[in-house]
Amino acid sequence: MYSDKVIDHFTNPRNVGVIIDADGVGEKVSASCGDRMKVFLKVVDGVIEDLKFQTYGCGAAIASSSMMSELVIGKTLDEALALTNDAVAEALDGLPDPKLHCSNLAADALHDAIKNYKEEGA
Amino acid sequence: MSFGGKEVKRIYMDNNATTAVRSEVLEAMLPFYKEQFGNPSSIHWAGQAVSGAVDSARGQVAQLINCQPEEIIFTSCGSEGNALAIKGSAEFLRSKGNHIITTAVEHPAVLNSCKYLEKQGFEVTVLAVDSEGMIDLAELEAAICEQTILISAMWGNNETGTLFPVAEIGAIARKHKVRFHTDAVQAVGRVPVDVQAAGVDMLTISGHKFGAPKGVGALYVRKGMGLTPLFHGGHQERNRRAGTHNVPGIVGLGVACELAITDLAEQDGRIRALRDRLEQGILSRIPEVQVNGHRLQRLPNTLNISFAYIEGEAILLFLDMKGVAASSGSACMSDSFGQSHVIGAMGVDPMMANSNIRFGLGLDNTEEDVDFILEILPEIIQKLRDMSPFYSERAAS
Amino acid sequence: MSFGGKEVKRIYMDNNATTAVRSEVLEAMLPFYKEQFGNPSSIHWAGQAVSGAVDSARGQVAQLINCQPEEIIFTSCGSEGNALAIKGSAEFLRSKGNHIITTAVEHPAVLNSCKYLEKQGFEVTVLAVDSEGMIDLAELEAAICEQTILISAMWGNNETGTLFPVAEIGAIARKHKVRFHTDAVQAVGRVPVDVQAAGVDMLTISGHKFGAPKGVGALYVRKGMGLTPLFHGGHQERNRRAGTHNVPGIVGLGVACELAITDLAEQDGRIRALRDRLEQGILSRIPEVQVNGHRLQRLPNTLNISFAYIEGEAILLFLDMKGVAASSGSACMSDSFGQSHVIGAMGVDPMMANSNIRFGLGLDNTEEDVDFILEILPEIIQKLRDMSPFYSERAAS
Ligand SMILES: Cc1ncc(COP(=O)(O)O)c(C=O)c1O
Ligand SMILES: Cc1ncc(COP(=O)(O)O)c(C=O)c1O
Ligand code: FES
Ligand code: FES
Repeated sequence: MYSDKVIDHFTNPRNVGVIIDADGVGEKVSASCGDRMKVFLKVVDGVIEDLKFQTYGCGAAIASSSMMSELVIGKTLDEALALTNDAVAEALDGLPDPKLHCSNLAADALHDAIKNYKEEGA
Repeated sequence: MSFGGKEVKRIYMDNNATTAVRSEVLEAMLPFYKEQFGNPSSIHWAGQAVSGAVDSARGQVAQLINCQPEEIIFTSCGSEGNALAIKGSAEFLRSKGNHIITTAVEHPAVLNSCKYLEKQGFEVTVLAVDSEGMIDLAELEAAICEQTILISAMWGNNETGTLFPVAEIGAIARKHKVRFHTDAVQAVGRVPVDVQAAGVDMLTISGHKFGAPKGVGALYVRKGMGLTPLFHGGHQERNRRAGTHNVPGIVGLGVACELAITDLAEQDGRIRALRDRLEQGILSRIPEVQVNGHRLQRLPNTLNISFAYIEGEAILLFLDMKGVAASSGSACMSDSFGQSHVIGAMGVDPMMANSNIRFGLGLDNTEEDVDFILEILPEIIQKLRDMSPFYSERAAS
Repeated sequence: MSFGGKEVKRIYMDNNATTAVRSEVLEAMLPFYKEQFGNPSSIHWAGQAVSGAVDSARGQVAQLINCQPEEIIFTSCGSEGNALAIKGSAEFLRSKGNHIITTAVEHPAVLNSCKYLEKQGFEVTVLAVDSEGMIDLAELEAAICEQTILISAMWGNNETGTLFPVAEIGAIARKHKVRFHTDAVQAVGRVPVDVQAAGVDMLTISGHKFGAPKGVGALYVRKGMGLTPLFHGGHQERNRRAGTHNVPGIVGLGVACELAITDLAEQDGRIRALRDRLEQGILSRIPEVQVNGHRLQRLPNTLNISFAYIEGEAILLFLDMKGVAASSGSACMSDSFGQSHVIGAMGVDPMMANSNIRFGLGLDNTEEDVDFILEILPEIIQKLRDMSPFYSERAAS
């Protein structure tokens, strides 16, 4: 059902955790399933230097969170804002149709964290 | 099976979703594919060689549930049985009334048949359940009106194992002269099922839930109860279900029913003990868990248990990687979003509702299997809790 | 088999009633009973191991009839497929119209589904057939009106083997934007079936008519065509047919479809030649016989033939005693009283109509089988004629 990549990221999720003094914190709750993700950002010179996440969700949600963290650490905020849920799903070698929505959780929580960072920074 | 090169032991604990076909069952079926392959409706040697086999199987099914052979209609699955019982009765009895009573925790095959009938102008009362998944008999009786033609209430719940008080429901139905159907797909082969003692008028059986193959089931219909068929055509099953008989499947169902008669003791004894060991073991090893369903009135093989702060599918995946097959309520992938309607109807706290895992034990399970799960589960739960925002927030608070 | 102590050779020539499961089919099915027994809807190893098998089988069925895999709905038999297609379409399209066109020679699964719909307020036009069992296309087109939502006309007739001009019917249906269902239960595996070339919107398949087991079938439904389901509940088959998949049966159906692709040449060649040898042999050896059905547009394996002055069941019994399994029209014992509706619709002289015998040849039949029948049949017929008052009266006159 799930690709090897999904299973890998689900079993050994990268960057799980909390950043106590995060520069930006974002959150998303899925309307369709109630699953929830929290993202913590450390930003230096407009670049995401560190990111941690917590996810309450299914296998696809956890793997998407992990993959998202790998995709954006070291990227600029603008690059991170351009990250779509499709890109996350693609990087995982795809998700089963009924699980596509789970990748939204990661992209949306990330974008929320960046928005909050920018608002607080401003 | 291997994950990352490591061989893992396979433990199947999803017997409420489906079971392996039993050796005795398969052996009995095999001659009916290539050698005795005739159509039992044919009058020649090829047909006559198998028509006796269909008759015997009918007798075996009838004996398990204590009815007459001619009260058994062979079907292709539990969903067909439920659709035939509910839609077939509703259509047949339409001139008598248009009201149907069912419960909030029925299988979708029942609930969606009722929803279909609502669109056809029937009225459906869906009885609520309490936190243990039990209906209120007074509420049931109060729901019966002049127009009531059918009560459909399951024998054993597929998600929680909760057993309805079928005999009491039967008595109420009889008192008010309302037809009573019960979906006994999970009960048959696991607990004693006697249609006379329970006062049941129609009862659904699905073979693959107790060692017969997929693709065969049966519907008991009390003598004299009319039914509009779903399949029209040939005269099979006394004009109530057209279609060439699935002879090997029917033979297999018969044998599974015969085996079930003697296996009931093992279900009530060894399987129940294993289930209780699993339940007690989890409760003693893992904090903040909750057993769903009725503690006493429950299928002996079923444990439905929730783990706070985490999500069920993730638990299942980790279990799967360790070779353990369990499920979260329904076997349906598409049902895995959001919360189970059964757990929802019981008013379970959403934090608990999304993490319910169903262990459905079977004849093949051993104490070792249970102990292996007890060994690996605490770590899995902790790993997922460590990832969950709810858990750290709770710990922090 | 022995009668009165004498061993007799068994010749099975009732392949239109049902067929033996082919060795390759059974072999492919066997792993799915005890080893790969999971529910394909389950997400764990036991489920995932089999969901691929269901997908492959869907592809194999689709390839045989030239459609997309997702256009295949797995069912339990031909009768279910016909009921789902006809009742499911009628209900779904009710707001568009209430008129259905079918033919007088359809299988009872079709005719009785239509009769059921008549009681629900639908209008049904039943097209007549000529003496060869053929419909008149002009009559079909003339029957179409504003209210027409469905044409159901079979591909190959189960009693006579007559093949309807499916592509022409499809063209008329398309021209008038009417949905076209065809019962291809007898055609699939015997003649090339291409739903695109034939312009068919829905097509019924039954596994046990061509080497797959009893208890499995398929319904092709063209993409975009809505259908009200018969079984409600789980999300199987894209919500069009609930119920746990009959995995071994589905796997077997897939393999039978794959084998059928290459077997069509044998059907058109060797089987047709055997059938023609049987037909010519009977015609040349026995006087006052009549072949029923279309001489050219006919299933290659089917011979329906009548013997004046005598009754069909008696012929069948004598054949049976010699080890030959054939039938008289329908496999249904209860249908054997009185005259077949197919033969009746063709206006066959009642003296001939009551004695029609159907030989349905199959892959296992040999020239020896045919010659054996040609050897014993004249004697059987003469013996019965010698008993018949009609024969002596005729001989006297
Ligand atoms: C033309 C035709 N349609 C439908 C059926 C019904 O198929 P089944 O017996 O698989 O339900 C048959 C077989 O009896 C048939 O010959
Ligand atoms: C209680 C109950 N009813 C009905 C069904 C449907 O049975 P089947 O899958 O054989 O159609 C199931 C199994 O999923 C069940 O557990
Ligand atoms: S099901 Fe909720 S995120 Fe996957
Ligand atoms: S006398 Fe037996 S069927 Fe007519």
